[in-house]
Parts: sequence; C-alpha cells; structure tokens
Amino acid sequence: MTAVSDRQKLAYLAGQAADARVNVELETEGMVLNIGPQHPATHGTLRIVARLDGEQVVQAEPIMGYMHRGYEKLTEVRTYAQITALINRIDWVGSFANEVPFILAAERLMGIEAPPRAQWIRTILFEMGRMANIILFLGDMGIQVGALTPMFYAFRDREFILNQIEAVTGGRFHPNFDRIGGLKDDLPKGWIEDSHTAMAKVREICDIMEDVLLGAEIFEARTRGVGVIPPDVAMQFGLSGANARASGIDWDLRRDTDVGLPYGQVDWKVWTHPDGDSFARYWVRLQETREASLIVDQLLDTIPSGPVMAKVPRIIKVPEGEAYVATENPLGEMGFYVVSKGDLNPFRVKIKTASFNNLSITPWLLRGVYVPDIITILGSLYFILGDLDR
Amino acid sequence: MTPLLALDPAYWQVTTLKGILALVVVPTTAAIIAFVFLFKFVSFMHNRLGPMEAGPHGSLQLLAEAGRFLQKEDLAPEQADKRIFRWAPIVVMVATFLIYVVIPAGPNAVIEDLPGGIYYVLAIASLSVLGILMAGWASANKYALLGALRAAGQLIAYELPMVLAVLGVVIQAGTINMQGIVAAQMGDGAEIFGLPIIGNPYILTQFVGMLIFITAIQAELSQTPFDMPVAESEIVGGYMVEYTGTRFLLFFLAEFSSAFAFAAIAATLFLGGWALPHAWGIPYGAMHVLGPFVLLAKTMAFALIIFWVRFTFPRLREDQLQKFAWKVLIPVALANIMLTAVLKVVF
Amino acid sequence: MSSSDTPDTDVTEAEAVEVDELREGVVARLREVLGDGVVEHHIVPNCDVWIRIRPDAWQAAASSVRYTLGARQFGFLSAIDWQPSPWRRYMDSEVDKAVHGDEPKPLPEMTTGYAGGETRFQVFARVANIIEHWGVTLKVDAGDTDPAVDTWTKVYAGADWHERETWEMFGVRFEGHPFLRNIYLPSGFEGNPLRKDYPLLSRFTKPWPGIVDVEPMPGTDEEPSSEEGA
Amino acid sequence: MPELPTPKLPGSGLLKGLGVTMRTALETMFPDGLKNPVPQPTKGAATVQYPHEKETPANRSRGVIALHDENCTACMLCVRECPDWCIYIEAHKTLAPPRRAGGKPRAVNALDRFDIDYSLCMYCGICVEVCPFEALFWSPEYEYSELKIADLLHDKTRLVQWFDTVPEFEPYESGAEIKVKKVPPPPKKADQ
Repeated sequence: MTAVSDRQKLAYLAGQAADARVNVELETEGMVLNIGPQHPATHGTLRIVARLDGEQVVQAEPIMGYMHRGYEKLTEVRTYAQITALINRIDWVGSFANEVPFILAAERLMGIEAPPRAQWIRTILFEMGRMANIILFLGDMGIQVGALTPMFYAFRDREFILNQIEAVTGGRFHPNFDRIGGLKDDLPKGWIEDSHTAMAKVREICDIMEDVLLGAEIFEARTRGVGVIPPDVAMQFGLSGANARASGIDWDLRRDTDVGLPYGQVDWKVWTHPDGDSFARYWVRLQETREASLIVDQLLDTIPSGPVMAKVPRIIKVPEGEAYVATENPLGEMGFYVVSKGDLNPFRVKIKTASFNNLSITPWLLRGVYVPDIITILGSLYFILGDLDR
Repeated sequence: MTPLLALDPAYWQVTTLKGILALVVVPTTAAIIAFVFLFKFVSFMHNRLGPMEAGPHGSLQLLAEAGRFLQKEDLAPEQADKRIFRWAPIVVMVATFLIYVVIPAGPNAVIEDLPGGIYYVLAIASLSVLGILMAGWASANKYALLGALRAAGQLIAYELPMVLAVLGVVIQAGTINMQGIVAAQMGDGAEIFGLPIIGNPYILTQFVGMLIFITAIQAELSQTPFDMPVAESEIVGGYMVEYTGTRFLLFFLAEFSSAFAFAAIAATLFLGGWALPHAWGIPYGAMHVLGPFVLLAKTMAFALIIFWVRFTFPRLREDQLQKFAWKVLIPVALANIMLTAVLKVVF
Repeated sequence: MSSSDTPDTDVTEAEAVEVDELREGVVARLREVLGDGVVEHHIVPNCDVWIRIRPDAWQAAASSVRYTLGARQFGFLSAIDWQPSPWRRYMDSEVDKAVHGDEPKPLPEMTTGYAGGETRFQVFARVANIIEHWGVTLKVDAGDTDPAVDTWTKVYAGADWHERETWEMFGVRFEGHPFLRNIYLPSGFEGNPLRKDYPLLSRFTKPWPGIVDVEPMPGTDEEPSSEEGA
Repeated sequence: MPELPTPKLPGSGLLKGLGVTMRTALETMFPDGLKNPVPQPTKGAATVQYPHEKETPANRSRGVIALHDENCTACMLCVRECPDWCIYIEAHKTLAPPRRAGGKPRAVNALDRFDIDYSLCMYCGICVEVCPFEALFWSPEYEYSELKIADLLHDKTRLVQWFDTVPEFEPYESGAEIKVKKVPPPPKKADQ
C-alpha cells in the first residue's frame, strides 16, 4: 500500500461522500473548490469556497479575515497623528483617499475649517489617489479576463501619478500628508506643470484601454450580462461607488454631500450605466478616470494662494462628540464614524469601507455562475483586500 | 530520391541519423520560438525590454531557464497516481515529436515522406489530448482535473474545423502528401491570376480556410483566446499545476515545439513550405540549402500571428468556445470545402 | 453629553435658532410611524441626525426607515462599548507606572454619546436616502452583560455580514440572524476583541521605550530625575 | 447615460486591439520612427535597467531618517510619538561649556545611543515632524537593504552617515505662504 495511511484514505473518501449529490438525475457528484486564499485573482488573501456542479457554481461564499489587522482596536490606543499614518494602509492602492474622511470627521468635531489652498490640494491628491487606484483596476480587469498586455500599459502610465504624489508627500503609496486643519507641507516648485503632463498621460491610458479592452468583442462576450445587479438589490447590500452607478443609481458623494472639498467650483459629470453588469462597471470606472483627470486639470488652474495649515494647537485634543463623514473613495463610499471623549485618542472609530459592502453581495450574485465568471465578477466588483478585512 | 552524397548508408544508419536530427531540431526550434516571441516580442509589445541579463540582449535566457527547471526537485502529490503522473508529459512530448516527422524542409530534407502526409499530422495532433488528460487526472488536484476536462473538450471540438480547413487545401492540391502540396503550390505549372511570378500559394485562394486553420491551431496549442486549460487567473496553470522540475520543462518544450510544428504546417499548407516559386528559376540543387531557411521565415510569419493574438486578446469562456467551434467554424469550413470542390471541377 | 429633544444648549445662539427642517422632518415622520419607539434624537444642524430607538421597535424602525422614509441605501451596522477601557492607553498602564512612581488616575465613569443611552453596549446603524440627500444614524441599547438585538437581515440583506462582524467583535447576539458565525476571526477564537476590557497584548509584551533614563552627572549625588522633560 | 455605440464591424474591435499592441511594439523597437530603421529597444522601452541605470527619487521622498546629533537633546518626544515604538534613546548628563564667557557651565544631555529599528519603522515621518530641535531629517536614500534583519537596527553612527545625503532645501510652488520651519543643515562639507 502506498504511504497514504488508511485514516487519510478514509478521510479522503468521507470528504468525497460529504459533497452533496448535487445533480440527482445526472448522478453527478458535487465538488467543493477552494479559490484562494493563495490565488492570483483575489487581490490578496481572500478565499472563496465554491460548491460546484461540473463548471457551474451551486453556492459560493467568500471567507475573509486572513488580512484582518484590527484597525478599530488599534485606533483606540493611538493619537490622531498616528492614526492618520495607519489608515492610509487600509486601501493601500488609493493612497491619499483614505486619510481625507478621517481628517474631515476630526475637523468637524473640532469645528475647524482647512484654508482654501489646503482644500484644493487635498482634492487634487484625492483625485490622484482615485486615478492611481482605478488605473490599476483597468489593467487588472484585463488579467482577470485573460489579456496580458493592458496590465503593463496601466502600470507604465500609473507611474506618472505616483511620481507626482511622491514629489509632494514623500511617499508613493503611503503619503501620510493630511493633518487636522490642513496639510503637512506645500507643493514643490514646478509641480503644477508636471501634473498637467501626468493628467494628459491619464487620458492617453484611458483611450488605450478603450481600444484594447473595451472595444474587443471577446471582452464584451465575457463581461456583458455577467453578474447583473439590479439597482434595488445594490442599494440593499449597500453597494457604493462605481458598482452602484453601474446599476443606474445616480449617486455620488462628491456631488451630493458637502464635506469641505471644493467639488462645487469644478464642472464635472457623474457617469452612470443602466445595465449593472461587469461591462457597465468597467465602462463607468473608465469614464470616471477620464473625468477625474479633467477635474484635476481645472483644480490645478484655480489653486488659490495662501497658507496650507489653519491655526491648530500643538497637542490636539478633539472635543467630546460623534461625527460620521463619508467621501467618494476610489472603491466606493468610505466613512469614518469617530466618537471622541475629549482626550488625546478617539474613544471609538468605526471604519466603514466600501469593499466590505461590495463583497457582501457575492453569495447572492455568484449563484448558478460558471467558474470563469466568478473571477470576472470579482474582478469587476473591484475590491482591495486591506479595505475588505480592515 | 537521388542519393545526395556519394556514400549510401544502410537503412538503420539513416533512421538513427534522422532520430538524432529530430532530437536536436525540436528543442532548438522550441527555443527559437520561445526566445523570439515569448521573451522579446512580447516585451516590446509591453514597451519593456524582456530578459537582458543572460547573454547579449538576453539570448542565453533559455539556457538559464532550462538549468533552473533541471535542478528543481521533481515532486509528485501524495495522492497522485505516480506512474501515470510520470508518463503524462512524455506522452505529450512524443505527440509533438511525431508531428515533425512529416514536415518537409527541403526537396528531400524530410524525416519520412509519408504518402498520407497531412492526414498523418491530423491523426497525431489529437494524441496530445491523451497526455493532458493523463496529467490532469493523475495529479489528484481539483484545478488540474478542471483544466484537463476543459482541454479534452476544447481540443476535440477544434480538431474538426482543422480537418475541414485542411480538406480545402487537399482538394485544391489534389494530393495529401506534403511534398505534393508544396509542389502543387510552387511547382512549374503553378500560377495564379495568370502571373506565375508568385506561384500559387493557397493563402490566396484558401484565405477562409487559412483563417479557420489559424484559429484551430490557436485552440490546439491552448493559446489565449482559447487558453482555458491553462487559464492562470481561474485555474492557475490547469493540468500543469502539480508539475515541477524536468516534467514541467517537458510540458514547456512540448508547448513551444508544437507551436513551431503547427506554424510550420500552416506555412507548408498555405505559403508553399520550403519552396520558392518555380518561375524565379532557382536551381533545384540550391533548394537543398535554401529550403530550411525559407521554411523558417514562413513559419516565423505564422508564429508572429499566433503570438500576437495570444498576447492581445482576453480569454473566452468554454461554453462560448464550444458554441464558436460548432456553430461558426465548422459550417464555414464546410462551405469552404463545397466552394473549393465546385471551383476545382469548373476550372 | 446626552441631550434632550432640543439641540444641545452650548451651540451658539444663531445656530440654535436655525432649525434644520429636513432633518426635523425625518425625525417627525419616524416618530409618527413608530410612536414612542423613538426615544431620543439629536440633530447637528444641516450636518447629521442621530435617533435612538427602543429595543423592541428596532426591526420596525428598519422597515419604516427603508420603506416609508425611503432610506434605501444601507451604510453599515456596528456597536459601541461605552465602558472606558481599564488599560487606558497602555503607555501609562500599571506596568510602566511602577517605573514612574505616581499612582494611576481613577477610571472616568461611563458616559454615552449623542442621543443618550443607558446600557454599556449600544448597536448603531447608518442608512441614507440618496434622493433627498440625507443620512441617519439609528441607535439602540443592547444591554450590559449579555447584549442582544433583533436582526435587520429581513429588511436590509446587506446587514448580514455587518451583524456577523458585530457578533464576533462585541458578542452582541442578533435574534433571527440566519447563521451567526465568525467573519474575520478564526473559528476557534474565544473572547470579543473590540470590547474595551479585551487587552491589546502587543502593548504588554514590549516595555514602553518612552521612559526617560538619563544617567545623572558623574560625581554629583543628584538622584536621577524621573520626569525629565516628559 | 451612455450614448448609443456606433454599430461596427464584428471583428473591428479585435483588430483595433491588435493595432495598439503592434504600434507599441514598433514604438519600442524604433523609437525615432522611420528616421533610423535600426531597432534600438533600450531607448524605446519605458523600463529602467535597475542595477545599471538608476532613477533618482523625488527630493522629498522618505527614504531613510538622518540624525544631526548635535541638535538632539534626548527630549524623547520622537520616541513617544512613534506609532511602532521603534526608536531607542539613551543619554547622560554632561557639563557643556557656557554660552557666554565666564557664565556657569550648562548641564546638557549628551546622546549615548540613538537607534532606529528600520525593520519596524513604517516611514510615517511623525518623528521627523515632531522633533522640536531639528535633529531628524528625511533623506531619499533607499539602498540599505540587509541580509540579516538584525542589521536593520541603525545605530547613531550610521544615522549620522546618512546626514550627508539629506538634499538641499527645495523652493515651494508660487502662491505658497508657508512658514519655513525646517532649516536645512549647515553645508555638508563642514567638518562634523
């Protein structure tokens, strides 16, 4: 007998028998397939237990927690400056966009308003974080569906934005640049002009992606009608960002709520798509990237001069109270519910991340889907694992 | 065959010579294709340089790769069926070697000029499916199982359009012998639209057949628009997932040498293989030397199309792939055969 | 700082007068549907609104907020443990205090946030109406020792995962939830990490580097001053 | 709302995709277009061959923390503010020469040990920002990886060596009214 001991063999057979007899007339035996936690298509360590009947999914359920770092517990023992350094590691691709909601919530509690120049630069870096995040998605969706080249174009042109963020904040991915009351520093000389060239590069990558992927009939065959989410179900699960807008929900926090970012002074358009399938999600994100580059161009031209830091005491003690501020992050609506008891560190910070809600729809969405479509749907929902597991 | 050189070797010497020749030619062709297309051309398409460290401009990268695979430990999963697991890559490799038997690279530079040349190739092409199924089933891994079943479904579904596309060429050439097909295209009487200068490459008359053949090759090699058996983002390497070391090297070599083999067959069927149009008046003797280079150039042309498509397009789902094969390729191939037969009779 | 019905008093006079009719309307409509289910509410003018619901009206609140008030977009659902943490900020915890030599400060007594609350655990959820552009945070008391609240999964399917996370982090049982199990933590994990009395062990294992140990001037018998420029 | 896509030939989307990849391949091989048809991919490629050519990081990029040890008075602010607790400082009291002639010698903290553990550090920059005596600076140096993780604990001498790589002060964009608090170090060539 081979080295396999009898106990293992029995366990192996028992495992097989445990798979429910899924398809009675065809006498087929169900198979439980573990996609992840080590899998190229899951943006990190996410594990999906899919019960298959042949290639069709009978029931799929994501298992998370491999990347859970316990942010909400950490925030209880850190000062506000330390938390800012921590939270730009939640959605590690949209670097600056994580810090803004937390700082805005703290500013609302303290009743401080950042000077106009700081708001302008904050919005510019916020949109740059969005572009850096979504351009990675535009390339990555190609890999999920099998095309190798778009990824390289995306990374080549994304470098320009990361260089701009690094030139201002010092860090490409983790800027840690936002402070309560304004920003840590001001723009270096010649930055505004380099940013204009970077924005032109962003529009160029959007056109390339439209030619290589969006137009290709195979991409349309793989994504049209795959993973359709009706608007009401999307809202019930709390989907936000491009996933909601792709189902026809005309809702964008940048336009609908006023949190102190000058989106009012810029004319831009919210893109929606009626279909709600994977193709629509890709299409909406592509248009939003182009829109973001136009927003940044307009903001760069109208930067007011002035200080970047309001008058703020050196030791920051946030007065007692609660505040919830949510902004339109690249992945969706990210909100910080900050409860403060008036001392150096917050009493409780609830971090509402977009990917958690975006992924909570997958058990409902992945029923009766083919195996390759699991990957397409997960790719189109576009989550970042740090955002999902916090 | 007029004796090439003065000496007249015994039969067994000829076969061993041919065996050694095949053992040398197949890996080098796979190496050429792998280096030119997989390392360099793809990198240029991605606006990057590809391997640059090993050898001038990365030329010795393949030696480094082979060395890396050879010194890796040769693992087999515990619950795998050891014997079948070890023989699977060898079956796939043999299937690729056998295709080279029939490809003519010169007037008599062919390992065995079988009378049923192209018919033999189509039969052998389906042998690799066995190796893949053995690999997938024996490695006791759910991903490998999925990959193998997909490969089986796909390769069988795409053999039919390949056969039908080849039929168009055979009807027009009137023979199924490879040298015969080459002669029909580039022989003395061959000319098209009245100008003999370009001979009669079947790419012009059999253009639809060529397209179907290229698509079928893409599926036989499980390349990207049809690479479900090895879909990296879904089933992570398909049937090759449990292989390491030399066995994986065998699969790698098999993949690229079969790419060269099929591209060479496409060149022979549609671009006239090793021959140049008779009207150019190149002496028959010179073709012995020139033949292989002409075949290499034409094969590179077809391989360019294969790899260009491979690195640009996304991947189809298997049900779309099957629908595309049965509902689109086969009817068009049948229509192509009918048209060729009618035109053959009329002219 | 729990406030009664009117907005809190220390707000400047101008703001107190400016009534935020949109959010007052929301509270009024909810009060009209739930009757005395709405216990207390707090409004920060044209900013945000908090409403505290009686525990037995929690499920009714969900369906009324969703269907009658039209807040179809689900935000999140979580809990707060209002009891102040015995470990404070771990830096001046007992381990390091011994070195500093002064006795620990007494624990502050428990106070709850906006729209009040009597018990230690409080579940709060946020939903938004994206047509009229307002969002509301509903709160409910979940009890002190063994917190339990009705589930929202019947109304907002998205609440399923949030309730599973709140259950494993705070130990709040959700009556009627289809299958309460760990979402982040490994299955064999005991204890509820986000409770305030759950220690953050990483801060115990390593001594706090911030303790100032500057040796005295050689030769002088000056004893080392402990709080040197703290 | 998306405008109706113009009806197009079924295969044309695929051909456009092929066109893009081939155009990029040709651009990489012949960067100067048809002027000189000699393929020179090294010029056309967007990638940098790292060990041979190196990209200079931005002026403010946070590569490594440099210490100006004369300014450090062991006030322990940076140690307390560091989220990862990865800075260790030990000092002792000494008598420093009086500021004005004939004045009383001043008791001042002399630095014994100033270690930063780069295996824990998350490059957030709070220590550099919070230091009241301008003893810590950022330098864009990034090539200090080690074989053993223990070597990532940079001691005082190593941190002072980084001091020479701290870049000059960078002028701000026009319209920036910011109070310059970080005075750059004295010219590097001065003897330490």
